[in-house]
Amino acid sequence: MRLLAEGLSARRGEDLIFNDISFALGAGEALVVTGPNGSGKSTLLRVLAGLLMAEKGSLKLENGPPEMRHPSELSHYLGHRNAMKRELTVAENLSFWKNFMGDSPGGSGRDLVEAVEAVGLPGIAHLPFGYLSAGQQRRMAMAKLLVAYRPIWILDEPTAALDAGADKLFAGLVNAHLDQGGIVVAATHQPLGLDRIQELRMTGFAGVDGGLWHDA
Amino acid sequence: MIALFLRDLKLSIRAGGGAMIGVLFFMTVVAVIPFGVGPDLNLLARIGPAILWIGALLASLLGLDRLFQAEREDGSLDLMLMQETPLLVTVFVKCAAHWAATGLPLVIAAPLLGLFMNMDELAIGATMLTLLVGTPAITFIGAVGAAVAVSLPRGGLLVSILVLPLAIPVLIFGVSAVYAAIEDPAPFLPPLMILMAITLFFAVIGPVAAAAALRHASD
Amino acid sequence: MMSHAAYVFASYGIAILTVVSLCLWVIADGRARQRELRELEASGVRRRSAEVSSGETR
Amino acid sequence: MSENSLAIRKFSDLANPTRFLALADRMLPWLAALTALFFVVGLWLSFTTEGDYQQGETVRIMYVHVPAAWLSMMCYSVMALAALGTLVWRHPLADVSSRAAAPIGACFTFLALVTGSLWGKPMWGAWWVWDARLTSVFVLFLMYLGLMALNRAMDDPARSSRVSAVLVLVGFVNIPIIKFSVEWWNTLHQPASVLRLDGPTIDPEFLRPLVVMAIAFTLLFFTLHIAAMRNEIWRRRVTSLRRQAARSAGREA
Repeated sequence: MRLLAEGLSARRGEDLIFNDISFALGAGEALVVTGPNGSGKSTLLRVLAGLLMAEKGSLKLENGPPEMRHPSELSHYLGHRNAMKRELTVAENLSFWKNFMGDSPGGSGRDLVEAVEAVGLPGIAHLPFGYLSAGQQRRMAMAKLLVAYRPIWILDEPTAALDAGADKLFAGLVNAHLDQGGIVVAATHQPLGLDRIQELRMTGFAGVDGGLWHDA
Repeated sequence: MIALFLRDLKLSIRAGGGAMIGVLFFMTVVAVIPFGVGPDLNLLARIGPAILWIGALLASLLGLDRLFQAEREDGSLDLMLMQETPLLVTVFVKCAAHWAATGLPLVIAAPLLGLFMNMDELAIGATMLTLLVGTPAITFIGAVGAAVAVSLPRGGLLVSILVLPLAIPVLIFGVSAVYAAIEDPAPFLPPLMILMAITLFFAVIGPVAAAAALRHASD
Repeated sequence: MMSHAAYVFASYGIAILTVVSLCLWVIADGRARQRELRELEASGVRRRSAEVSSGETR
Repeated sequence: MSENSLAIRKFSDLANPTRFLALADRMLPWLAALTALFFVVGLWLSFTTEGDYQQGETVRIMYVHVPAAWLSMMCYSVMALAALGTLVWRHPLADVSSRAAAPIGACFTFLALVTGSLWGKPMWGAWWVWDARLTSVFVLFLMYLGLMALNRAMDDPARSSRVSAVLVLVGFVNIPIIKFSVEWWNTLHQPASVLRLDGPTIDPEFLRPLVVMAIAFTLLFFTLHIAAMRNEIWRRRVTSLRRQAARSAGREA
């Protein structure tokens, strides 16, 4: 399996956020996207997740399952928000996503109990999600990556609100995923401590192209 | 999909109590009318079906703006957009859950309020039947408005403004079916059939339009 | 004058039904809360008053 | 934050809830037994006494209707007192009491409304008329439901107790309106006949079952209220234990 991006560029509203980004990721490889605030890391990840249309360029998955329409169907996206309901218990949240997402071909999601243990918070899955602290909530959102199998993980600032111990635990999860032949794209300020990574440094730029309403 | 249905039902029953507030609003609106028009029982019996329908229409619009906004705020909407299951199926199931949590209680509460309006048994039965058939249409139309207004900070009022004009046909045929049932010469079935057709039509159009709006609102 | 017996029995029936279901709800609610308390205690969480704490500052 | 933790500390240090639980455990069986006894006697009396020459058999509905209506008002008064306790003395049990009473009050009000319209249909020929007494009781019913919805919507009791107490007190204006509506306005509903300054005006034949049933309903209310308060205390313990569990889970890991 290979994730190929060719000449991607994207706009938000009128502004061109980035231009002509290309990379190729094979199975078991990770891409770390770095760069200052506002350089378009999040936008790039949202384009990869199929949540934003790319202005130009293409995103392809080689050797993927034939009936797939967009790589996003084989991806997990962990954005700034955790996509969990405060009113429901952690277990209810996770089992909902497990059932709703299902497994991609080529793997199977882990059991709920296992996933909660893997993020280091066993025994509190019966609590409402809203009772947890910000760091615990983030870790439970990572458990969501484990309960439904997806070969591609797209992570936006995954370690925000996590302490050093949790950082390491998370790096372990990502490494295990890569060992199984997964692909990881992560935007982060912190070093994730991963081997086998490519780095994409986004610089951000101001107005190469002034947009539709100006003369180029 | 059943998981999504059950989750939405749970959410509406848990804290927040969206389901109960809808019924409460319905009861309050209907209870206020006699103060406005006076306690003339004959008059109330005559306008009862219309009052019930308008109350149900307003009550079912009440929680609609949160249908997608809550999902968007905590990021769940992003994940729903990414899945292999077509978005319009997701929207349809969400609408169904919303109707079961807010529309169905209205239908169940309607007979009680019918008694307050001094309506006879036939009128109450007809109102209940038309509400059962017609309120899903309001939910499906509302889903379009909710999807359009999903990224707006104060979308609640806007959803009502967008949706109310579209819901007028439902109101017309719902009320006229009830009056057809009460007053002898007019046939009951044609307006009911039209109401059913409207519901089915919006059950198809609503999710398609809402899904399209959600795709483009995601940013 | 037994013509209205149906109304009498209906009102007594509804009254009994309401009262009994209210009682059952209260009992069931109590049972559920006690079960939750037992589960929490089984999983090792203890009440603050029963906790011999040294690090509690609040 | 400091106020919040202070409230929690008071809650656990005063040990009032604990003492209340012990008391409730001892009282509830007796209260329940007494309630059952009064209900047996009350039901027996209400089916053996003679019917009214004017109202016929339907007078028996009164033996349920009047106590239920009386309780719907008493329950709200209890809630108003509790609300005062919350606002003035900040007593932690006051909010528990007010919260526990709302569903019970709603049930009794519902009962009063239903039995009332079951009486009204044969007597007045309509299930419902919009007269002052009936309307104000219906408003009371809506207020109970609204309070229940408010209590559910705010899951943090420390914050919501003050707010709902204010609402309860504002809503209390409805109680005198209900009580005196039959005198202030010319209504279809008959005026008070039991609780009057110049003594009851109804025949002792009807008064006996009515009083027994009223006592039975009042006892029932107190039994249910104490049990519901106990549930509410347990509910809050579960909540605080869960929050504690969530806090300690991170520290151990």
